Amino acid sequence: MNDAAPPPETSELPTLAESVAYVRELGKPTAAEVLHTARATGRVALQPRCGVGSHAQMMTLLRDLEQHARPDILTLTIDSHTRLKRFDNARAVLLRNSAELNGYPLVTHGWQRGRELNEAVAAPLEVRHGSPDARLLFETSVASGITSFEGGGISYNLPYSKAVPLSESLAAWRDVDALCGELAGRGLVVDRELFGTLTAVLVPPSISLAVSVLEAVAAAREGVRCISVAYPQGGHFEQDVAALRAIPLLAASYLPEGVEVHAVLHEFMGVFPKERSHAEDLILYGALVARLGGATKLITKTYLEAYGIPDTRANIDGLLASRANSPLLDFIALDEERVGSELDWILQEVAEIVEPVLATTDLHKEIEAAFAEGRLDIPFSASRYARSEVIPRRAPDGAIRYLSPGLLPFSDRTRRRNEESLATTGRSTGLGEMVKGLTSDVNHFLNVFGESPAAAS
Amino acid sequence: MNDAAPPPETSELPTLAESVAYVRELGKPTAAEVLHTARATGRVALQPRCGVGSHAQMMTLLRDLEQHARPDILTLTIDSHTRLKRFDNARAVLLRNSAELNGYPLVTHGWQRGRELNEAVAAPLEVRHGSPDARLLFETSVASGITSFEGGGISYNLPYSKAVPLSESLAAWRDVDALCGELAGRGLVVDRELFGTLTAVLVPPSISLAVSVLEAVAAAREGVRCISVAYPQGGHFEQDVAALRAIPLLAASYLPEGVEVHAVLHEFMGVFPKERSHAEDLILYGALVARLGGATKLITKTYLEAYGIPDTRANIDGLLASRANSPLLDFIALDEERVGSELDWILQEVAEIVEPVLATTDLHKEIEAAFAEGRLDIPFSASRYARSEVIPRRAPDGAIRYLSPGLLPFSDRTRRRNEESLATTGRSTGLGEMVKGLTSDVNHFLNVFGESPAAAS
Amino acid sequence: MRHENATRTVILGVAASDAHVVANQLIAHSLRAQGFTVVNVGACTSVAEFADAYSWHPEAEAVIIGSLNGHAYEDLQDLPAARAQGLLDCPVILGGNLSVGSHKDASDAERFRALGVDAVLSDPELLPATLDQLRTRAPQPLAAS
Amino acid sequence: MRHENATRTVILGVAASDAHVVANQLIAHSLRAQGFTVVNVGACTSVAEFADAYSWHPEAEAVIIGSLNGHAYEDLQDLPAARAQGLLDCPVILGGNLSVGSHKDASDAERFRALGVDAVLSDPELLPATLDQLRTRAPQPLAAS
Ligand code: B12
Ligand code: B12
Repeated sequence: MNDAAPPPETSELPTLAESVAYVRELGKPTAAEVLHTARATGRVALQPRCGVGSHAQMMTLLRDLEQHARPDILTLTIDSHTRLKRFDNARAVLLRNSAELNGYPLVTHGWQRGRELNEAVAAPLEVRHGSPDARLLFETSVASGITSFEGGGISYNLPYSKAVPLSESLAAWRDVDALCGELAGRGLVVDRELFGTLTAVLVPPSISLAVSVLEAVAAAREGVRCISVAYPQGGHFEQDVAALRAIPLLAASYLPEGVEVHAVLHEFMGVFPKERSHAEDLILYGALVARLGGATKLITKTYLEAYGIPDTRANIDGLLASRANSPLLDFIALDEERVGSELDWILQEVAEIVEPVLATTDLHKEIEAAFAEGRLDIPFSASRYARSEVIPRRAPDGAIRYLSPGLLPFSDRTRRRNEESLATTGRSTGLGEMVKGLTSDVNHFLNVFGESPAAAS
Repeated sequence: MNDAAPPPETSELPTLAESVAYVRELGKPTAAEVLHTARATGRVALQPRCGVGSHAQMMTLLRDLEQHARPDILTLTIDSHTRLKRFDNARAVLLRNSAELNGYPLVTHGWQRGRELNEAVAAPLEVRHGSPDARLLFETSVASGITSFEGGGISYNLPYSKAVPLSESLAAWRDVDALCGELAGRGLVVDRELFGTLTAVLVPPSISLAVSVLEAVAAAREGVRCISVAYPQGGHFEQDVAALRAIPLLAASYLPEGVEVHAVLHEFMGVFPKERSHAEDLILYGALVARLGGATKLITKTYLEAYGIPDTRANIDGLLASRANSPLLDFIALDEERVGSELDWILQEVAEIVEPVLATTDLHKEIEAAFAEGRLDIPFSASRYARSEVIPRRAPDGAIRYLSPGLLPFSDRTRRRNEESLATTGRSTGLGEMVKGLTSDVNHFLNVFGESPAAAS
Repeated sequence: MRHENATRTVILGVAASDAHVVANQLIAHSLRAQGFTVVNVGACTSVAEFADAYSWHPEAEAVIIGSLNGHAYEDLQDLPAARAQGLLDCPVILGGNLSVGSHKDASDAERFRALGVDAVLSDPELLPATLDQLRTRAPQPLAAS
Repeated sequence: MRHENATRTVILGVAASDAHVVANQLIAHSLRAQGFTVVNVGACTSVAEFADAYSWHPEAEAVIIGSLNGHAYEDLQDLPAARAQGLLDCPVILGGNLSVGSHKDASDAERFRALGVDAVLSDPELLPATLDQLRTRAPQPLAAS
C-alpha cells in the first residue's frame, strides 16, 4: 500500500443507519460509554493527542500508543489544512511529503481508512481539529465509526480562523449537533467535546466556561446527549480545581436533564518549559489538578510540548499523567476554603456573562451580536469576529484575573474583586510595560522553572 | 583492559593524609557538602542505588546515570560476598562471570580502581553494603576518595548476617567511626549514613529510629561529624512523614551540637508491585513522603524492584522520584493533626526504647545485653543476636504498629495505644492465621494494586 | 526614499494555514511600543493577502510572517511567484516554529531562503535589530538563530 | 522408614551469601502451622552447614534452600561434592530469586539441577505438595515453576 497516496476516488459516504450498525459491530465501547464508566469508577480517563499525515504511520502510532500507554480514548488530530477546508493543500502536502502535515487529513484519506484506524485499536477514537465548518469532517468521522468529536461554533471559530463570521460557524455546528441528535435517536450517542480551551493562553476560567455553557445549551437543543466540557489548565491550582468543579454545577443550572456532562482537563496549553524535567513537573501538576478537580478525562501533554509535535516515544511516555489515577494519593489535602472562594467567583462571573445571552430568544443571533459588541469576548482572538478587548493578567499568586474585562457585562462587585486581586500587579503605565507584564504572565512556567523565554528549537 | 580481572597484586593502601589530599584535589564536593547545600536550599538530594561486578561496566553505569539522571550523589553498592568478607568467592565469581555478582567487589578491585570510578563522575560517591565488619572495605573506600559510607554496628549486623556477635560488629564499626573522627580532624568530613532500614519489611518507625539514635550516639562519640539517618518508607503517609520529621528532633535531644544530622528516606523497601505503572505510583508516593517529611536525601527505587537488580535504563528513569523537587507541589496540604499525633507517638516510643540504654555507662555492652534480653529488638532478624520477638502488623489504615512489642520496655500507655490501633486486626487465633495476616501486611502494596502475591520472574 | 520617513511601517501576519496569534499579537504590541507602525493582518494570511496588504502599504519596510503550526513551507509555496511578479518588493522575515516535529533540522532555514525569505528568526526581540540591518541592505541575506 | 514417622521434618535455610530472611521466616511459620517440624538454620548458611544440620536431623525429608540475592549458583558450588559424599542424602529444594538482574533466563533451573537440586520452586505455597511428591520418589526430578 502506498501509504501517502489518498484513495483514487472520493467515494460515497455510507448512510447513517449503516454507520450506526458499523459502530455496533465494531465491538468496542463508544467514547460516551468509556467516560460514563470512568466517572462511575472514580477514574480519570486518559487521552493523548496524536496525528500524523501518513495513513500507515497513523496506524502504527495508534497501535503503539495503545500497546504501551493503554489510553482510555485515542485521538485523531487533524492537520490544519483540513481544518480550514484547504483540502487541496492537504492533498498536495500528503503527496509531496506526508511528514510535513501537522495532523491526519481524514477527509483526504477517506472514511474507509478511518475505519481501518478504528479497527486497529480497542479504545474509541475522538477527532480533534479546529474547524469553523466541520460538516464534511464530521460526516467522514461518523462514517469511520468514530464516536467522539471535538468543537463548537464559537470555540472552533474564534481561535482557529480569521474571517469566518460566527453566524456561519454556528450554523455549521448546528448541523453537526443536529446530526448527533439524529444519531442519538438511532441509538448512537456521540460524545461532543466543547473546546473551552479557546486560545489556550491566559484564558480566564469564566470566559472558558461561559463559552462552553453557551455551546452546550446550543448542542443540547439539537439533541446532543453527551457533552464534555474541556477546560484548559491555567496554572493556579485552586483556581483550576474550582473551574473543574464548577462544570457539574453549571450543567445543573443551565442544561436540561438527561444530558450527560463531563469535566475534561486539557493539560497546560500555554508556553511549556523546555527542559524535560520541568515539563514533567508540569505534566504531573496537571494530572493532580484533574484528579482533585474531579475531571472525567485528562488530555495529556508530553515533555516535547515546547518543541513541536512529539515523537511516539514521548507520547507513549505518559508516566506522569497516569499518576492522576494513583491509589496512593488520597492523602493530599487542599486549601478547600480557597477552592471554595474561587468557585464562588467563577460561578458568579459565568452567570454575569451568560445569563443576559441565554435570556434572549435567538441564541445564535445573540451570540454573534454579543461578540460584535464585546459583551462576549475572548483574549487573543484569531478572528475578527471577537474584539479581544479583554486583557487577562496573572495575580501575584499566579491566578488568572481580568486586568480589563473589556465590555463584558460584569457587576461592580466582580470588577472590584478583579481589580483588587491585581492591585499590586500595577495598572500598565504604558503599552510597553503592559506588553512586558503580559509576556511575563504568558511565560509563567518558564519563570517558575527559571528558564529563559528564548524560543525552543 | 580485562575488566573482570582484579589487579594482579593487592597493593598497599595510601596513608590517610594522602587520601585526604586526594579528595581535596578531586575537585568535587564531598557528600556532606552536597547534603548541606541540599538542606540549605530546600531540595531533596536524589541518589539511585547501583552496583555491578565488572569494573568497566561499573564505570559505564555511573557515567550513564550521571549523564541522564543527574543524581546528587552516586552509589557503589557492594556485592554480598564482599559484605560478608567472602573475598575469595567474590574473586572467583568475578573471574568466572562478573555478571553474577550482585554488586561491585571494591576490595577485590582495589582502591586504584575505586579512584578511577570516583574520577569518572562529578557527583560524590557513597559506598552502600551491609557488612558487619567493614573495616577493610572502609579503608579501601577512603583510599578511593569516597566521602560517604553506610552502615553501623547494629544496622549492618542484624539484617545482614547470622552469627556475628554484636560486640564484634560494634567494635568494628567503632573503628570505622574513629577513623571518620580522625579524618574530620584532618579536615575531611565523611558522611556516615546509618541503616535505619534494618530488615526493611514492616519495621515499626520507633525501632528504626531507636537503632539509629543509638548508632548515632556511638558514632558522635568517636568524632563523626555528619550523620545521615535513613528511614525506610513504611507505606502510611502520615506515619512516614512524622518519622522523617522526628529525626531532627531526636538529634536535638540525643546528639551533641556540632554534629550535622540529615533525614534520609529509603523508598519503600518491602514487596514492590510488579506492574510498572503500580511500581511508579509507589515511587512517586515515596518522593512525596520525602518532600513533605523534609528529607535531605531520597534513595530511589526503580520499576524493576520486584524483579531484581535493575538495568541501566530503569535506573536512569528516575522521573517519578525527581518530582520530590517539583516547584509546583506546594499546594499539597496534609492532615497535620494526624502527622502531629504520629510524631508524638514515635517520639514517645523511641524515648522508651533508647533512654534506658543511654542511661548506662558502657553503651556497646549495654546494646549487646539489651538485644540479648529483648529490651532492644528488631523484627525478622537475620542474626541470632536479636530475638525478633517483636511482631509488627498493619492497622486497618496501613500504619505499622506493634502486634506484640516482645520484651521492649514499653509503658502501659504505649502498649495500650498499639493494642487499640490493632483492635480490629484481631489477635491471632493461631499460628496459621497470624502468618496469613502478617503475609498480607508484607504484601500491602500488592493488595493496594490488586496484584497477586505470586513471585515475580 | 522611504527609509527617511519619520515613522517606520511593517506588515505583520501569520501564515495561511496557521491560527496561532498569541505571539503575533504580542509582537505587534511590542513593535508599536517601540514606535513602529504595525499593519497586523493576523492569522491565516495567504501570500496573496500579504501582497495585498503590501499594495496598500508600499511604505512598509518589511513583511514579517509568523508560523507556528509547522506548515510554513507549504504555506509559503506562492512566495517565489509573488516576489518574481514584484508583488512583495520588500524584505520578508519569517519566524516561529517552522517545521513539524520536535527535532528540528538546521538546514530548515535554507529551504526558506530558497523560497525568497530574507531572514529567518526565532526570537522576536531580534526584530528591531534585524529590521535595522535589512534597511542598510546588507548584501548577504541575514540569518540569526 | 522415616516416611512413616508421625511428624515430618524439614531443614530450611538461606544460601551462604544471602541474608534475606523475611520469606524464610514466613515459610518456617507457615510450614509449622501445617504440622511440619522445621529446623530453620536461617540466613547465610553454607552447604557445609546444611550438611551439618542434616547430620543432626537425618529424619529430615528435604533440605529447603532459599536464595534471593542472586548468588544462588555461586553459593551452591559445594553441593555436588556434598551430595557425592553422601552428606546430603535427601531431596534438595531451592526457591527464591535465583539470578542477578531483572530479566530472568528460563534455562536457569537447568543449571541448578546440574548442581544436584531436585526441585526449583518460586511459590512457597507449592512446598507441601512438592514435599509430598518427592516422598513418593518419582523417578524423574521434579520441576515446578
Ligand atoms: C496556544 C497554542 C495553540 C492555540 C492557539 C490559539 C491562538 N489562536 O493563538 C490553539 C489551541 C488554538 C492551537 C491550535 C493548534 N496548534 Co498549537 N500550540 C499552542 C501552544 C500551546 C502555545 C503557543 C503560544 O501561544 N505560545 C505563546 C507565544 C508567545 O509563544 P510562541 O507562540 O511559542 O512563539 C514564540 C516563538 O515561536 C517566537 N515566534 C512566534 N512567532 C514569531 C514570529 C516571528 C516573526 C518571530 C521572529 C518569532 C516568532 O516568539 C515567541 C516567543 O518566544 C504551542 C506549544 C507551546 N507550549 O509552545 C502549541 C503548538 C505551537 N501548536 C501546535 C499545533 C500543531 C497546533 C495545531 C495544528 C493542532 C495540532 N495538530 O496539535 C492547531 C493549529 C491550528 C491551525 N490552523 O494553525 C504545535 C506546532 C507543532 C510543530 N511545529 O511541530 C505546538 C508547538 C504544540 C506541539 N508541541 O505540538 N495551538
Ligand atoms: C527486604 C529486602 C532486603 C533486606 C533484607 C532483610 C532481611 N534480612 O531479610 C535488606 C535491606 C537487608 C536487603 C539487602 C540486600 N538485598 Co534485598 N531486598 C529486599 C526486598 C526489598 C524485599 C524482600 C522481602 O523481604 N520480601 C518479602 C518476602 C516475603 O518475599 P520475597 O523475599 O520476595 O520472597 C518471595 C519469593 O521469592 C519466594 N521465596 C523466597 N524464598 C523462597 C524459598 C523457597 C524455598 C521458595 C519455594 C520460595 C521462596 O516466596 C516469597 C513470596 O512470594 C527485595 C525486593 C522486593 N521488593 O521484592 C530486595 C532484593 C531481594 N534484594 C536484593 C539485593 C541484591 C540485596 C543486596 C545484595 C543489596 C544489593 N546489592 O542491592 C543485599 C543482600 C545482602 C546479602 N548478604 O544477601 C535484590 C536481589 C537482586 C537479584 N536477585 O537480582 C532484590 C530483588 C532487590 C532488587 N530489585 O535489586 N534486602
